Amino acid sequence: MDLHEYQGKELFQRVGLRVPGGRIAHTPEDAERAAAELGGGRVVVKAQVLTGGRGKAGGVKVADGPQAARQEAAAILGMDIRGYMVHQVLVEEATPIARELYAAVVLDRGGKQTLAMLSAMGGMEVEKIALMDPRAMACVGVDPLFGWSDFHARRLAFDAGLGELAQPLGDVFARLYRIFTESEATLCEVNPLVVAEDGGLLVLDAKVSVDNNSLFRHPDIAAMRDVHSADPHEQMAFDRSLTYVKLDGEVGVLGNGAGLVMSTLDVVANAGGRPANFLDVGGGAKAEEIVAALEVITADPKVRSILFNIFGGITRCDEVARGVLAAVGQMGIALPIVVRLDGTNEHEGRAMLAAAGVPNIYVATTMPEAAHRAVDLAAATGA
Amino acid sequence: MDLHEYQGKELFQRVGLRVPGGRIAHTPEDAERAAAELGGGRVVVKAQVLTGGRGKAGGVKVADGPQAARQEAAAILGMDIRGYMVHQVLVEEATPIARELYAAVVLDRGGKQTLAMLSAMGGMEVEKIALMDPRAMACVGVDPLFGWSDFHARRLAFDAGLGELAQPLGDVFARLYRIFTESEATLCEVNPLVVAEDGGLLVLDAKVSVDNNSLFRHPDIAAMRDVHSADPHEQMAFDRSLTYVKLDGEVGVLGNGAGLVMSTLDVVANAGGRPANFLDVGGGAKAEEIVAALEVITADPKVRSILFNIFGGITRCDEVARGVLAAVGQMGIALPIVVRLDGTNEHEGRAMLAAAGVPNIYVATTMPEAAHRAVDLAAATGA
Amino acid sequence: MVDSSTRVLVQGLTGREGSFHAARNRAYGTEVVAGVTPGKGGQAVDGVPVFDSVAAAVDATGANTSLVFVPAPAAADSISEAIDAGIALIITITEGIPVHDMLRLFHLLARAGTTMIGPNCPGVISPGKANVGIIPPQVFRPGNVGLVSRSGTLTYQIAYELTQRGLGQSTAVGIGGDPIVGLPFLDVLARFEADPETQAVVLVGEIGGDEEERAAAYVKAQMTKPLVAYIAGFTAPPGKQMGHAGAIISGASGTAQAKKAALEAAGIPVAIDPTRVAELVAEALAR
Amino acid sequence: MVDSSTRVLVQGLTGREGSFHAARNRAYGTEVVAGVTPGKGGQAVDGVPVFDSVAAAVDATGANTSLVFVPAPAAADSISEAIDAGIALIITITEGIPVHDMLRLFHLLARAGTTMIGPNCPGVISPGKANVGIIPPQVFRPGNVGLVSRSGTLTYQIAYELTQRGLGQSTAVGIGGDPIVGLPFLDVLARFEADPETQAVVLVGEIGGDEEERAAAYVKAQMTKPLVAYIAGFTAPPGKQMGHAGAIISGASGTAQAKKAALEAAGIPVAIDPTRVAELVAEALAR
Repeated sequence: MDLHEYQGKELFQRVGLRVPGGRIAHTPEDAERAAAELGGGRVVVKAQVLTGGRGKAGGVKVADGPQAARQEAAAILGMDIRGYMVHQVLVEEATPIARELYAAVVLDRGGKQTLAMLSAMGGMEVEKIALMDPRAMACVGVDPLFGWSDFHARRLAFDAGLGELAQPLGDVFARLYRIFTESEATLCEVNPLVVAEDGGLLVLDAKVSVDNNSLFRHPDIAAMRDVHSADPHEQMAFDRSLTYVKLDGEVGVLGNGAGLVMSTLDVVANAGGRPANFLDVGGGAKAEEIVAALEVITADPKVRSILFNIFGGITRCDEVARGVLAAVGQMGIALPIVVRLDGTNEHEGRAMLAAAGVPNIYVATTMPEAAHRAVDLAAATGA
Repeated sequence: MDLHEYQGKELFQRVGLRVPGGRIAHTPEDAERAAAELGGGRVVVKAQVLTGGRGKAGGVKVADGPQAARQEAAAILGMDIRGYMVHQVLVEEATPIARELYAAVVLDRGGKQTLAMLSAMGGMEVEKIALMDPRAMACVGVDPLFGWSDFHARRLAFDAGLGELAQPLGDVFARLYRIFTESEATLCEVNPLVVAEDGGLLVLDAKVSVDNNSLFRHPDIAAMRDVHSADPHEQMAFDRSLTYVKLDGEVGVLGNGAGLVMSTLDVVANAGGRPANFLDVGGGAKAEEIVAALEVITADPKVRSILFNIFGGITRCDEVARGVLAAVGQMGIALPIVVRLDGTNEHEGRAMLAAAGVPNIYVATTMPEAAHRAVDLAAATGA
Repeated sequence: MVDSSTRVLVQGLTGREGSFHAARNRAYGTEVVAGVTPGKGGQAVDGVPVFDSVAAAVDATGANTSLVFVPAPAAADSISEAIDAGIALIITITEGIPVHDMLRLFHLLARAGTTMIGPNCPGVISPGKANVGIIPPQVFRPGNVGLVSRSGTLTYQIAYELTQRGLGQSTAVGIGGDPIVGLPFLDVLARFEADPETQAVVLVGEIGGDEEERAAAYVKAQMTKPLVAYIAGFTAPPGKQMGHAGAIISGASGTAQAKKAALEAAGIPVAIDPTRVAELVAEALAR
Repeated sequence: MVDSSTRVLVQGLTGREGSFHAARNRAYGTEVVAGVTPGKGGQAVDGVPVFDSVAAAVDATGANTSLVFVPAPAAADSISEAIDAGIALIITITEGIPVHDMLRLFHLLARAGTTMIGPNCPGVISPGKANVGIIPPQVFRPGNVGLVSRSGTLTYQIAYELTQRGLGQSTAVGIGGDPIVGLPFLDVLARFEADPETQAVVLVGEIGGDEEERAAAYVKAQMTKPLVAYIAGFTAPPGKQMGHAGAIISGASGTAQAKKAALEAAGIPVAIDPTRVAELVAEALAR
């Protein structure tokens, strides 16, 4: 789960990292009040969206005082940044900056360790730093069992050419590593980490991703989930406990098992179509589970046909066929539905679907055949 | 460093372990007031001394109310228990006990791990439990890098035949392990851990030893050092930053290096004498260090002769000889002092001592020779 | 990896999933010798004795393999208990284990020399010998193709395609769909390379991480047996988790395109769909 | 263990102890190639270059052995830095390292396959070859007796007694006086057993722990070379720490009597005093 900048800064503050004074605002009036509360001086108004590039999109503005903050907030709130609507802005004291650095602690899944990173080229995206000069990014791996030790930060500081800041960087990284492990994050990025005019280190932007699987242990972080900025279809699926990802094609896809569904999307693309979504119904063969899934898929107006791809393992194909017929009967869907069944009791399942004689249910045997059928039907429906 | 019962309980309370309500008292009046503050009901008055066996020595008494508490405290305060004077008592609410268990977390230096232990035979000394039935003590090793996991407590509970208490014991052990690591203890023993009448688990006695080398990180625990109950000679040595252990013989021993001094004690014993102390002056050859060491040794009235055993390594024997002569000259000690010098510049050192002609300084070459001389001189002086 | 010497202990046997799949595994001929559920020691499930701790179960039954169905919040504890009790092979079906738990367990496993398959995996089957986990055995047949995959149903689909073509399987291993798993691809490939019953290998990968790339490097350097690969997720957008916790493209890394390129650079054919996998295996074995 | 291929890096070279002993080690012919003191990179001490990190020092100088003088509060950090940088042998002189730090470091060392001697030890000398640590080399002579000890001055005393009798030493290792040390007795004994230059071994133990008992078991089972032991602390009372953090009798365990009994049961003669050690070695070598 990705956190907003202000939420990440909240976590960082808990472990004593220094962040500029700030307030969250949902309306221009809020923003004006926030700027006044912050002393009435110069502030920065920052769009809170779960995507990058907000600066280029005009989502970050400096404002000289409450009045100006109100105007900037009015311009930013409601903005669409890379498909994300801005619902809230962070109003923050403007900070005189002597120097910008990059600091991060990330999960290194390949190395089975935690990676701490530091660069003197702060403010730039990490990919750009890597492209410009890979040596500009100092990295050090941390053994997950032994944990953080002061030398990690010293190595980063000296390798990044920031030896004179070894002491304060050591302090920042120890805290960053602590919040990374305590909140079970997969990413804690501070970009830029600024050297303030008083020589102190200050978190100017925060990017935190937390492991979804750990949220049961962190109700405070789980509560940070922003339901407003989620895609409405994804939110609908989330409410039904379905594993769903919105794409932008016309063939709705559902199936059992994440790998099989991903493969189905690819087969649809191979057949010349574009999948509308990823949806894993799991082992579910019961009518109500299929109804819930079809409700989410059909809520997307772009969907023109549906491909239901099932491999019968422990769940038998005839049980699945029964569930599909019940669900479709119950919902009265008019869109064409291609059902591909393979595996245990496949013949019985296909026979049941054929015998039911539902006009918009098409039965297929192989995945490529099913995909072609669904793509053709989508084209026909869309016409 | 060993902690008093009440100090150990203080640590345990910090991590949420349940202990009976209690107050520390230094006078019978204190004890009466404490008992009143605890509700005026039945209390237990317990001598706080850094040794075992206080119960048999009469240092633990039940008192029915403040008046009785005052009387019991009057009897216990000032008591000598195994050589330790009682300066303070713990006045504690009496607890109705359903069952007594033994629980401990200890450093297992041989196994390079932490050992958690549990027995249903609480209240008895751990050595006695082991003698009666080694299987009565359930043990589980904990990997210091991975740390505590719930299964450790489950194994202890089921192995000790206390499966029905697996849940509350799991809670107690997780906290006990936490305070063990957080306070860098070498021993956290709860004996007895009692099952109270309400089914809860309660720490009735606490024995905690903390690693001396870690005290720089734990000023709160370092402050728990009880200067009153230390041996006065050991306290004197502690104040002078000397490594000193009081024994009860008549030959004062000092030397450079812990191993060499321990060996010197044995050689004195082999020669038929009894060492009065262990004292390591380290690499020190300077007169003021030797003066400080001799002050501590001569403060013990039992000492009849002194054996100064030096191996000249990086410190040369002639430097040491110079230091000894200066110190003895400065202090004007009348006791016979046998100086054994070996190693670098030994001949020069011995020659210097001989040339100085101090009547009570005797020079020896080998350790056995020196020990016999010191033992003979002690016998002659004592006569 | 699993055969007649495998003596399975089920952690979480008394749960719905545990008892259901343990019964299926037994029906396939797998030796399921014990269950562990704290507090239920002394009970039995379908005649399989239940113990309070893994250590007690190992002592009493000589179990050497643990099958873990314990729910995610308690799974790391159960796995560390199995490691501590000296279990040689742990197969963890549980989905949703926090990645920081797995990060620490990975190193605990390495220290103890314990092999773990999973988590979030379907298990291991050696058709005709033993089945440990939730794999539906009816679509598998004994044979000489080794199968290793990050996905469950996709594995079954591919096994089914192989079986339909008359290509049986020596062993199929689901390594699990999480970002960090106990036994990555390349360790399984090394076991297939050493296994005399395996003549060809199918690797089924998906987006996320770099285990496929590591496997490609291993194959190029050390593997002599023919390998066919399949990668799922060419149409997956960056930054979205596609069902499996591990199936996510981070920045420019972990894409299906990059994995395909790495595999092909190592001389490994990459099939365009599951059906094509079976065809390529047949071609490889015919050579 | 140390010889002409040993390239020493000194952690804490710029301190008083570090610079003093590094100079002595160099005077003995030991290759001291680098020092590490964070923030002092680029400086030099008696011509030895100083680096900001162990990794940088290793890169620049090929150092393979680290000699640690860093004060106790920062020592664990320095040792873990040396392990991380791939140093093969760490010799830690520092006294007073918290035992919980060492408990964790012991396992970190094992995982990395790094050997550490100490802490709270005088170091290692191979007379005539190299001296790494604070051992006064003038009382040692090249020869064929291996010496391993938990104590510093007692080691020198015994080496001196050996030298006086014309018995030179192959290598002397001070393993350190702390409760947990990196390399226990039995590992050093195994190295002496394998070392062609060692014909007899002296083991110098003291009260506390059970490393002498473990060594006795190893000697009985696997050692062919003659061994002579000495144990200090027969007159030490229980519960009192005799100088070394590790020299303490806990309850009934760790007594000199128990150690003597275990060694004698393994057929190892235990000398009554340091002088007698040399006599017993002479007798053993004469056989």
